[in-house]
Amino acid sequence: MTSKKALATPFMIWIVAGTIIPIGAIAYYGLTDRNDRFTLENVLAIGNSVHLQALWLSVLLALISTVICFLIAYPLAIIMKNSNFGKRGFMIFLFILPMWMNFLLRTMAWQVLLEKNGVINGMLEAIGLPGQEIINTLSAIVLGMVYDFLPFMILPIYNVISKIDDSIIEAAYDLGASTSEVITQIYLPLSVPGIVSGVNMVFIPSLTTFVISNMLGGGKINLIGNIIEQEFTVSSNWNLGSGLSLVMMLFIVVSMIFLERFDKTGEDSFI
Amino acid sequence: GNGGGEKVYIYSYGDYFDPDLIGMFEEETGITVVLDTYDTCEEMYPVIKNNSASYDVLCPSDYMIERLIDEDLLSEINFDNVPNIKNIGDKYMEMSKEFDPDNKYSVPHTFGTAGILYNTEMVGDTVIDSWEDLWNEDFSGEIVMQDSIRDTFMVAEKILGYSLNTVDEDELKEATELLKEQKPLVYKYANDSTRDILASESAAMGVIWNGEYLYALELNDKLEFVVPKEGSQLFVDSWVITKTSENKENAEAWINFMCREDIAKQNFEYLTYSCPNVAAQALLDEDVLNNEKVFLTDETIDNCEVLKDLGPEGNELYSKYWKEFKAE
Amino acid sequence: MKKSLKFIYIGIVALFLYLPIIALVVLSFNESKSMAVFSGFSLKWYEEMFSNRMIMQAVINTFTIAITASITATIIGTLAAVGIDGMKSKQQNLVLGFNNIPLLNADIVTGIALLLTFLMFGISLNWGTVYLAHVTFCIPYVILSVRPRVNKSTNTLYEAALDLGASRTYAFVKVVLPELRPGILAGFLLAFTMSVDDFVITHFTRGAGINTISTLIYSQVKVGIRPSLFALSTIIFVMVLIILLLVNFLSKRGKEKVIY
Amino acid sequence: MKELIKLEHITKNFGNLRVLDDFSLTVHENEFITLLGPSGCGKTTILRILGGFETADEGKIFFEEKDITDLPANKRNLNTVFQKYALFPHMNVKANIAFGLKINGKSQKYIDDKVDYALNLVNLKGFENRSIDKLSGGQQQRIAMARAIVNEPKVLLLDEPLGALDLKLRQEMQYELIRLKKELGITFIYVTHDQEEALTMSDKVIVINDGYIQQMGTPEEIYNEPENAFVADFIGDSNIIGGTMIKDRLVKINGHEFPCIDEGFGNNKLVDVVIRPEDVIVRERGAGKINGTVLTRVFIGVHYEMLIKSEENEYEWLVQCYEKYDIGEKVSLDVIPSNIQIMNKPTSSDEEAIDLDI
Amino acid sequence: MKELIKLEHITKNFGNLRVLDDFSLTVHENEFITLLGPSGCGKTTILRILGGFETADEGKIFFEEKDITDLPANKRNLNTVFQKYALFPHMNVKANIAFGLKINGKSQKYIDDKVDYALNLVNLKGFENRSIDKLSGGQQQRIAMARAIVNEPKVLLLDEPLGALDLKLRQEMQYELIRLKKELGITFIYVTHDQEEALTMSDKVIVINDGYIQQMGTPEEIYNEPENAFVADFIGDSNIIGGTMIKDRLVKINGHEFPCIDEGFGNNKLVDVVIRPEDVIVRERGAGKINGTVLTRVFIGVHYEMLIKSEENEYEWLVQCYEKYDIGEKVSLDVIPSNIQIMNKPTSSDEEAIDLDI
Ligand SMILES: Nc1ncnc2c1ncn2[C@@H]1O[C@H](COP(=O)(O)OP(=O)(O)OP(=O)(O)O)[C@@H](O)[C@H]1O
Ligand SMILES: Nc1ncnc2c1ncn2[C@@H]1O[C@H](COP(=O)(O)OP(=O)(O)OP(=O)(O)O)[C@@H](O)[C@H]1O
Ligand SMILES: [Mg+2]
Ligand SMILES: [Mg+2]
Repeated sequence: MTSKKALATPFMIWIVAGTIIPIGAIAYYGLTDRNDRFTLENVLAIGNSVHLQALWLSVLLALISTVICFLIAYPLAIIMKNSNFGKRGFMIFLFILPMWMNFLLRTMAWQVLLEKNGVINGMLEAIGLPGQEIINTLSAIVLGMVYDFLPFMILPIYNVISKIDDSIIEAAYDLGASTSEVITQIYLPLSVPGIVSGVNMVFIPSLTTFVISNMLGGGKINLIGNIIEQEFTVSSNWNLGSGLSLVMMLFIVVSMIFLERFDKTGEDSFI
Repeated sequence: GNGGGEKVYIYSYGDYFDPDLIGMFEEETGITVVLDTYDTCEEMYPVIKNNSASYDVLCPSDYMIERLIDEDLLSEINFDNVPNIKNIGDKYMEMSKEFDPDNKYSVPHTFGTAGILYNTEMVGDTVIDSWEDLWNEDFSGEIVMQDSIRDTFMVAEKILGYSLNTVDEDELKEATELLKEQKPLVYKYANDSTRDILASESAAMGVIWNGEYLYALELNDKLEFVVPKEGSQLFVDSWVITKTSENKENAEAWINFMCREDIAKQNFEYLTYSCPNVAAQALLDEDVLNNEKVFLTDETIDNCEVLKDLGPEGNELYSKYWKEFKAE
Repeated sequence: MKKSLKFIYIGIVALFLYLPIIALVVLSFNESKSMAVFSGFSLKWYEEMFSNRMIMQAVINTFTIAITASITATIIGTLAAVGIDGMKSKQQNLVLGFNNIPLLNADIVTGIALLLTFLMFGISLNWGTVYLAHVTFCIPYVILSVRPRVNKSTNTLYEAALDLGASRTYAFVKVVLPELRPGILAGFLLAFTMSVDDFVITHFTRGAGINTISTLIYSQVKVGIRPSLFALSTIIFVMVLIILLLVNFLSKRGKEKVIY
Repeated sequence: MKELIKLEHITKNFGNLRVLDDFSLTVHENEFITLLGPSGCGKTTILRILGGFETADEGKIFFEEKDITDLPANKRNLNTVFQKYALFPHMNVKANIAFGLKINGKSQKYIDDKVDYALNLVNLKGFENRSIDKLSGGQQQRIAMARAIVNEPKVLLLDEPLGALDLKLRQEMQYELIRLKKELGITFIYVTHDQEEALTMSDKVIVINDGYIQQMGTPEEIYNEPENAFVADFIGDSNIIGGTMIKDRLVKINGHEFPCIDEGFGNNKLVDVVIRPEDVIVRERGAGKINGTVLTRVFIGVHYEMLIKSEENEYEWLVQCYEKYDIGEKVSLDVIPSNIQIMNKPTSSDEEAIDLDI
Repeated sequence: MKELIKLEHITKNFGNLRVLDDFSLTVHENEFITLLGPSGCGKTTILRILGGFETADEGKIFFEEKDITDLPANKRNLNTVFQKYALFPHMNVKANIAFGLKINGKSQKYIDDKVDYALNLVNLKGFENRSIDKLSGGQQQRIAMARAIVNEPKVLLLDEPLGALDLKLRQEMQYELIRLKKELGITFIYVTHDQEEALTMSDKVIVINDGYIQQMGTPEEIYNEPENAFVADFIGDSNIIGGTMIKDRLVKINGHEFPCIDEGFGNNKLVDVVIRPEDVIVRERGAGKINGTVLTRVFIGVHYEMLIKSEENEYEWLVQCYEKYDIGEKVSLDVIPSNIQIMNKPTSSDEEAIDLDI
């Protein structure tokens, strides 16, 4: 039916106006200098040691938080799958609800909680443990990333895991597999699409955040996101900012390739 | 009521005047106020430069005003519409000439200086009177610095005895090294929240505007403020009107309103930043007026320097070293 | 895993997620303006919140943008989900690839890209630009939610309606749409949530005086957030909680599951 | 009987795959026609072309002598009962049935009466307000029928309407369908790959393979006189054995001569011989022509089914009978002449398919 | 035969629903046992309790006289073939079959050999590297069998393994399963709701309804001598008629007296009489006891099935025979004594179910 395809027309227009042209705009700014002359300088600026360092740190922190999110989310998803049906809806609800408290505020709340004389240290001291100096360090940023993006790991993984037929799991037990063998040999390979999309949903925002590092890093830590943001707001060098953004898009291309490989339909993955 | 849809778009530092004033202004004039705020002038600049959003009135700091004037982004104020300009002290109009040579573009809103706010109990016997005290390793992890290019570099430049407005790359490099050296000791680079951090005793000392002092004292009476002996930055934040303003008369009405003595007084009481409105000063308590941490002595003022715009190359240079220092 | 162990695990994760929220709720009742000290119970921030026009305006902006943008996105996305189903698989992959871009793209890059586009075309930033930006990043969520429901059975139902004499439009509206409803609803809610929660893209595309709750909060982050914003968030949070509970309760009675 | 539908030289390709090749078929008024064939042979495609959901690449369709080749689905005076019912899940039973009537702008009174009538017809009175997901498979099936029937189509197309039901229910519904067909007096074009179903229900069976018509006739004709090995094999478990036609009415199988009733194959021609399992007579050793040994035996409800291995040439005969023989028992087999069906051996695979043009 | 499995007094509730009530069963070595019953009667639940996927609320399970009631699934020496195969979709055929062997730490050589052997057994040699989604239903079925078999379980549990296949394939797989069972010599516990399947394949059939055993016996016993109306009706289309036992070996049906072979019901007692459709003999009018008129007739492949309405009391007899009678034709019906099956009328619904404890 050809008329069916026509229904996508508004969307196609929107893709052009809202995705393709803006990417073109970024490419234009990124590949020109202040005087509109073509240059690769802004893109190559990623090689500048300051930028490289920020990028390296960003990648590192994003990796760490992605791994932590995965380690938290995976067992949770399995537990959620196996809990009985009534509770299942409740649990998704439980993990989505926090998204309704503004994320800037939630992140900021960690400032309050982690402050040297803050709530958590207060509680630790009350039970006789030494206070922790987390705030304004890399750990605080990782914590913020894990906190903000954890639901984006939980949901896609849960989504895929919940669709694994119970009888497949039972078949594995039936053939003598122990629980850990079931997890490594059945659950894990079968939930790869969910993991890939969860990893994407956590890694990319972590990699490019500037808000979390601003709020929990005490202004001491510059991630690549902060640098791009500062080029736009503080330094007013939009060309450089765009050039660096173009570099960031490379990561997105990579993750799209991953998605393409593991999640052909695009159906199973998100929410 | 917003009679006839009259509006004025204001873009200022966050929490920089008493919000009640908006209601009063609207009541009196029938002009609706639309307020937007920024953290640093650097954040405001591209918005105005690209005219990506159209504001009428801004309240930037000295050096930024200079830059805006240079780049022809401001329009001259019609002082016929701002009769209350008379309330602003001559001394302050004189100061303004540093960045607005003919007093044509700006009307001062606040002025002040940066200093060190510290917790008398936590610093103990140590005398705090120099910027170098912020490099004291005894207070490692208890020092709060500003998180704003020019204000942060200022501290290092003052210690090194350079001008705040230096564009000498070697001098800047030196300052950067100094700041990097201090970085491990710093608890946090913050702006106005320095006040809260000190009030909660999460840190022992921090760089802050003298205008915050009174308010900080309310939260924690162990706090003390000093303007270091090396001298400091003198800032003047003034109202200006954008070139592209579509509501220029409303903007002038707003400025005029803010210059009225009762309004300026009310605002001072809310904000506690020194006000250049002499008519308002006259209405204040003696204690406050004589508190030299609030209303600086001439001696202090003379020891301070006003920030100047550095031009595109200068800005780029600062930006470059700022990133380098942050990347450490 | 033992049952109790499971509960402890879920409990710890939940605590981690809710701790900051609890802190915010508590602080919204704090007498003092400073977040550092709890100096006594007070409702004054709730009063201030209601009387502060900037906050109210931000609330209005947030929700008008979220509602209009997510409705627009839902319409475009739903049509697209059906339309994509009618494409050949190569074309489908291409279109879905583009659909993924705003999803995968860093918010900051999306925001900047849109900002640059608006400026290049001389569009002054205002409410409308935020709206357009939000529609852009909402559409992919709608498509992702609706597409799995567009399958063979919807196609058969559509044909069954034609078979019974319905026109194409009638069949689409009366048969296909209701069939897609759960997906559409989920997509709408997801888009709505994302829109309300968005900061970065709004930050780059908003015009003079167009604050949403997020940008208002961000503008106060460095200055020190006034607790009236905590009060606001607490109220929104509690309202959403109640609405979701009600929806779930009602739909359970109607035997239709809305997870979220 | 009047001609109602005529498919003429229909050809249909999906990409490189030719699903229908020059397919022609005439359906008369009030017939119960069944299209029978293995999965993938193109049955659904024929129905979809008839229903207007697929366009033929070549060929024409006539309905009461009018060319309807290009008429869209919603304008054709025939209704389809889909394989998985395709009931509208968000409407209740009544709204489902009334759907077509509403679209045609019938009055509420008319709709109410018609729905009542249809529910009565399918024995589901009182189900008006049930929601679809509260119905069993068989009930859904009947509602799908009712929904199609109320529009008073001249022809009802049914695509494996019973495929998803279990055995017991399937049998019940078969009776139901035959009854409905009789009461309504309309034409049914029925698709199935279940040979038993086809034989039970139809006036005329059309056996299709690879988009060609293999044979067409009454159930008895198809069952008793399959025209080629494909039909014989597909229609039921058969013993298909190579044989030699000695002369008219005499065929040699397994080295034994059997009288039969077929003529005209020529003398000493190689042929295929079809003998149904239930037509093989098992006798005590010596009392029949072919000697064999019982290999397996299962009880399948009504009778026993056995494999009996011929001692002469190892051929394993499939045999059904009421008596119980033990495994290993030595028996003899016989067949009466009228139960021997002779077929030409196909000389090429192309010839195997007989393209009928009626 | 040695006792292999013993279920003793198993009770299982789901919430308020009692699915199994004091259920006991003994399975001997090398039996092919079929659990047969309508949907929802608890068949799967029994298998799941045996497999260790569900725990019984009460009762004990013994395996070779050891109590395995609390042994987890992965420690039991029995394997399940799941209704929808439950093959691991991310592994190829070989990896699926090798799964259990790998887990048990067998050597690669042993695994290779075993997989080869199993594939050979299920006639799928050369399929090692196929991915699961490239297999047809029947092939998947066989792989599921192979996967279970390689572990050399003492018992194989099969939960409607053929339910998803179509008729033709189902029949083929039935033969395949019987063959496998014979070659392997292990115990099969087989679940189905298809009576034909149960009769065809099993050594012993256990008819279950509502969690109770209704009857247990060889297929012939179950079919020919159903112990109650439920079994009679469930096992095949039957004529179940109220009658009166005049005295031993004489029953009155439709007002006519018939000699029969049952005794011990007492004199003039009301009973249920079961007569299979194929056991009703159709004669010319006058040649039999009951007069009737042919109502409907369908050809169902092997024979004709007719409804014949008794003229005395309107009862509609279901009759199968090879001869063709026309609709409306007046005939007479007869039955030979050994084909008349007498059953007690249930006095309460509770008594209808016979709880066997073997
Ligand atoms: N839309 C399509 N695109 C490509 N190939 C198709 C399409 N529809 C059907 N086919 C192919 O055409 C052939 C005939 O399909 P059809 O559905 O008519 O078979 P069928 O006889 O109805 O089989 P079944 O009994 O399995 O329903 C099959 O090989 C099928 O794969
Ligand atoms: N996990 C469960 N929770 C609640 N009820 C259940 C559960 N599993 C089964 N039941 C109920 O127990 C009864 C018996 O179920 P079971 O699956 O054993 O039936 P079955 O005989 O296998 O039926 P079928 O032939 O349909 O597979 C049914 O009424 C079913 O609804
Ligand atoms: Mg088909
Ligand atoms: Mg079952």
